[in-house]
Amino acid sequence: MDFIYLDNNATTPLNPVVLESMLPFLKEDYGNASSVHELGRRARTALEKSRGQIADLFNAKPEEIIFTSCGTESDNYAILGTAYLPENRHKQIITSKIEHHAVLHTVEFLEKQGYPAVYLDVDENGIIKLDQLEKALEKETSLVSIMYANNEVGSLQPIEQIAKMCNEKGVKFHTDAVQAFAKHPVDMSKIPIDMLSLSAHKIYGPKGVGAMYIRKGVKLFRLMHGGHHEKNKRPGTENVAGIVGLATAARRLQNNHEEENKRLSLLRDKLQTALLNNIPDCYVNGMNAARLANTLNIRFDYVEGESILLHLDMEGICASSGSACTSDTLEPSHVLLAMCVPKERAHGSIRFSLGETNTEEQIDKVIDLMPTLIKKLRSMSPLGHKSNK
Amino acid sequence: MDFIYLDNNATTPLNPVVLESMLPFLKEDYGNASSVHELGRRARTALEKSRGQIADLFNAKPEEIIFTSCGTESDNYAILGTAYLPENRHKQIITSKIEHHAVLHTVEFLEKQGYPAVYLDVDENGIIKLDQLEKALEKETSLVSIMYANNEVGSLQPIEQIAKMCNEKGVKFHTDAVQAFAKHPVDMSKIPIDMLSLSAHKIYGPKGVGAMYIRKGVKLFRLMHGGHHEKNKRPGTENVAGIVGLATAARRLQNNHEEENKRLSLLRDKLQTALLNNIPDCYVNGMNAARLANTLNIRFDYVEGESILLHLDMEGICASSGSACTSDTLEPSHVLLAMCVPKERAHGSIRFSLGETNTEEQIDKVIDLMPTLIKKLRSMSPLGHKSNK
Amino acid sequence: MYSEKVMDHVRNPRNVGEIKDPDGYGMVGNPCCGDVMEMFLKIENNIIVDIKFRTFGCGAAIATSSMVTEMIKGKTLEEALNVTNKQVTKALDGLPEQKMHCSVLAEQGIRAALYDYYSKHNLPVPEGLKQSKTVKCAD
Amino acid sequence: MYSEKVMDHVRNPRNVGEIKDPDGYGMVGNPCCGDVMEMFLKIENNIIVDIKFRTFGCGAAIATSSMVTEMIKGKTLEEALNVTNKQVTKALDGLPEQKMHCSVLAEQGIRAALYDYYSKHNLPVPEGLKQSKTVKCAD
Ligand SMILES: Cc1ncc(COP(=O)(O)O)c(C=O)c1O
Ligand SMILES: Cc1ncc(COP(=O)(O)O)c(C=O)c1O
Repeated sequence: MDFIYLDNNATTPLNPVVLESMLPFLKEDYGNASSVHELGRRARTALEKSRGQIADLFNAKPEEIIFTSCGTESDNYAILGTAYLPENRHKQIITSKIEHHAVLHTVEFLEKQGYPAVYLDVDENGIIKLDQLEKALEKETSLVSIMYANNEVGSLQPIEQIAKMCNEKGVKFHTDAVQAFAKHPVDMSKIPIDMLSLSAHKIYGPKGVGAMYIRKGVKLFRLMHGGHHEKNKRPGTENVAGIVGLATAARRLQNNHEEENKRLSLLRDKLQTALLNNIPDCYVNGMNAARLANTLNIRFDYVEGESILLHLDMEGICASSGSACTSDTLEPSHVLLAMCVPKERAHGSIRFSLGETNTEEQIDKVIDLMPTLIKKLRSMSPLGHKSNK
Repeated sequence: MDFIYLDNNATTPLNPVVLESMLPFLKEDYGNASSVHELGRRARTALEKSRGQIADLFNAKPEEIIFTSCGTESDNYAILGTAYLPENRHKQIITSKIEHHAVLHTVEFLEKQGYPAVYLDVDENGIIKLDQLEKALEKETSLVSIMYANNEVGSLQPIEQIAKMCNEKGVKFHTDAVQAFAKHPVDMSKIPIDMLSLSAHKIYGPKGVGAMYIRKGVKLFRLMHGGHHEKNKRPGTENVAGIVGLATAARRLQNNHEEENKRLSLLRDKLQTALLNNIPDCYVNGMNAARLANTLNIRFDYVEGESILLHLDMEGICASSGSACTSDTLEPSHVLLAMCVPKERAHGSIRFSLGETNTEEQIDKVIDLMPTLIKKLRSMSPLGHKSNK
Repeated sequence: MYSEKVMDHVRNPRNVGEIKDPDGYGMVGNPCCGDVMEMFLKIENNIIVDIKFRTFGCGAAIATSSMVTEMIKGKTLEEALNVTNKQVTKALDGLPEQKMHCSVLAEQGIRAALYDYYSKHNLPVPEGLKQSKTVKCAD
Repeated sequence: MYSEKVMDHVRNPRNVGEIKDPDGYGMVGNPCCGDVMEMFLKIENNIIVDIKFRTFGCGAAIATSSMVTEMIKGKTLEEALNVTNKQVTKALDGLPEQKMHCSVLAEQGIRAALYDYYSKHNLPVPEGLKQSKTVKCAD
């Protein structure tokens, strides 16, 4: 079956050019980057070249980049690594209600350990409220962690303003840029971000590799202990092939981001308009936010998200539901709830996240299919129509 | 240049069959294992199949296996995860002087945090002393962490006895089996190991993926926070291709380990005998230990290890030095020092670690080359011969 | 995640819809939890001669509802009362752990509809049967 | 890890060996640290006419020793005294950070050999020049 893959915020296909760049390190150049011999030096060279390439994308120094195993690890390291510094023990940490669980659960964990935590509200478009941040910053704070772009609705946060507010107060600022990296370039010489997390598998790179930007001079308490890898900040034999793939993917995307963002937003807007026009009682979550070009989070009253997904799946269409459907709770998406979407409506939300493999024909097929599908599911639903018992 | 790769304890070439098994997940089956659609389900199926395969190798249950990003992470999680449990705060931890830095530095870190730590001595063959362990266990202890096989000299520890001693005392036992996994099978229904660390890139699998065996009922304090992946024990989007590669590599090797261990030890012994016979003032570190079949750690008086390595490298021979040559210290290998090798001799140690790609012709070439090389370096050395000033 | 059987029921849910003037009717679940189920029964001579359901819920909710209707159609009321969520789950070749709660809903739906039948027809309500209610969403 | 220049000197170290009856001789370093260097000087008319070294040490030790002998051969003693480990490192296109300490040894070796020359010939020892010693390994 040919899939129509509209779940690029969950993970992306590995781009063939990226895979190509990885293959030498999965084949003949298999050395350990710490080895002194030629095979080790080749690995080291590739590693440091990749580091330089990522640094360049941020207009940063190579030594400000370290490689990790994923976005989650980067987020954990930034937050735990800051909070655990002796001078930061039990100081306040500020984040938002719409962070990815990698940030949210880490801050909640610290809160249980006795760190005061503030979870900033968002408006109905999924954008944090700067005046709330301003106020929260009046209390002594060690770290502010606000995501660059939200993974569920795509809302872009006012990162530059946040960074400057934190910087003025001397508070460290971390941003989870897993969804924005290489799509929304950041110039670190202009924006005072202290730490930034990214992950390869969201930008057509491989799974299991991430990175962190850590501004020179920013100290972190170690998360893991071992060898002297990664400037003594992250032990473990480096995943050379993965890191090369990350760098290739990042350069590819960032070099082409304007064009690709334009193409994606045209497709996304076409899908959005068609669904809104052709299906009654349907609404876009975060409609008026500055959004990632590829993201459409849309809700259909009276039907449940997963059942939509499964029916789309039968047609080879891959999308995702707003609700944390694999978690153990019955709670709908914490992001949608923070945006004040009523619970039963949050359950009926679907995320279409487009990517570089999507074509207009694919979008047209989804546009064709959705009205019938929603109608079928609504006919099965006890909600939204009076049944004659 | 055709390399003679004798650095398999640092990292191994990725076996082509293993790469083949990974490729579908680097190409068409790119889904996120948490996604509900077909591509997600394929990833999930592959993931759980791999988990089951690894569990089978241990005669364990699939839910006792979690995947991590490397051996270092597994070691850290086992040790920090045990020590940080509220009931284990500031209880004694026992390890050995010859552990990999992933274990040693983690325990040293905990020691600085106020945890009493015991570092067991080893004899001149690199085997820990059980009576010392017995004695140390008299004090209340939360965890014993002893490696299965040492990476530098290959010495195999008496794991079964250690496990039983710990078990009798109700003390948790972790073993870093990064070097032994799939080469020395472990039946978890017979040996009471509580946790075991392993890494794919030491067994012809990919870099950047590891795993842990965690016996059912053994609790760990979380190292990272985020999504509900890996039975809620390790967050982050799973590296499906890497995990499939790990499982393929492990099965391949374990199924064939007897034959391959025999082949490697014949080659290793041939090399060992020839060097001992043809080069004066040269000694095998850990000569009389039960050792990994592939490992030969040998020292040459009056010459420094790295200079040997570089000269071997010029001939396309990849080996490694006993000393931690990429670290910032001038200290020679902590393992050799623990084995009471004098410092200046520790500096002259070389590790040849063989692997599945090595042939007898390659070993013969090394045997041919070494005597001349050592002679040349000794002629350059101020040590070991009286100079007529 | 889901078994082939589950996916088959999601694709082609059996007995979906409503019965006008049902002999027994039940509605259980909570829209806030993304899970509401309606069950319609037609009963003749103590036998369930027809059964229909509607659901607002996930794949597991659809499949368990659909499966339970298949399992009790044509059965006596007593037989129907003995159907458990475990049996339903088993008939579907299992459910993911985090979806097990959905299977409870199918059992509850049947029991609510049977309660409705017994009480509307002034029959003695078997022990343990209670009127089930859907909870309104109070955000 | 090492530059091409370093590797070239490791492959073909210049001026390796010893000089019988040297005019200046120095030995620095510590075998426990895996780093010992001997320097032999032949001096005529205040000029270093020949120089040889021996080393027990890593690639960086070999390369810096070799390079420093090339740099000062044919130079006056004053010129030789002015050669710093920084210049040696630069001439080798740099060294890995953790190997920088090795470059100090080359400078020290030269200075020890010059000290030896000045003092043996009853010449005034330039300021800052001290006799360097190798430390015995005391395990
Ligand atoms: C015994 C031992 N433990 C742990 C490790 C660390 O494994 P990794 O490089 O996968 O983090 C290694 C190898 O580097 C090892 O040899
Ligand atoms: C915003 C955001 N942060 C963090 C992560 C975690 O990244 P990873 O899966 O690489 O751990 C994700 C995706 O899963 C994400 O979308």
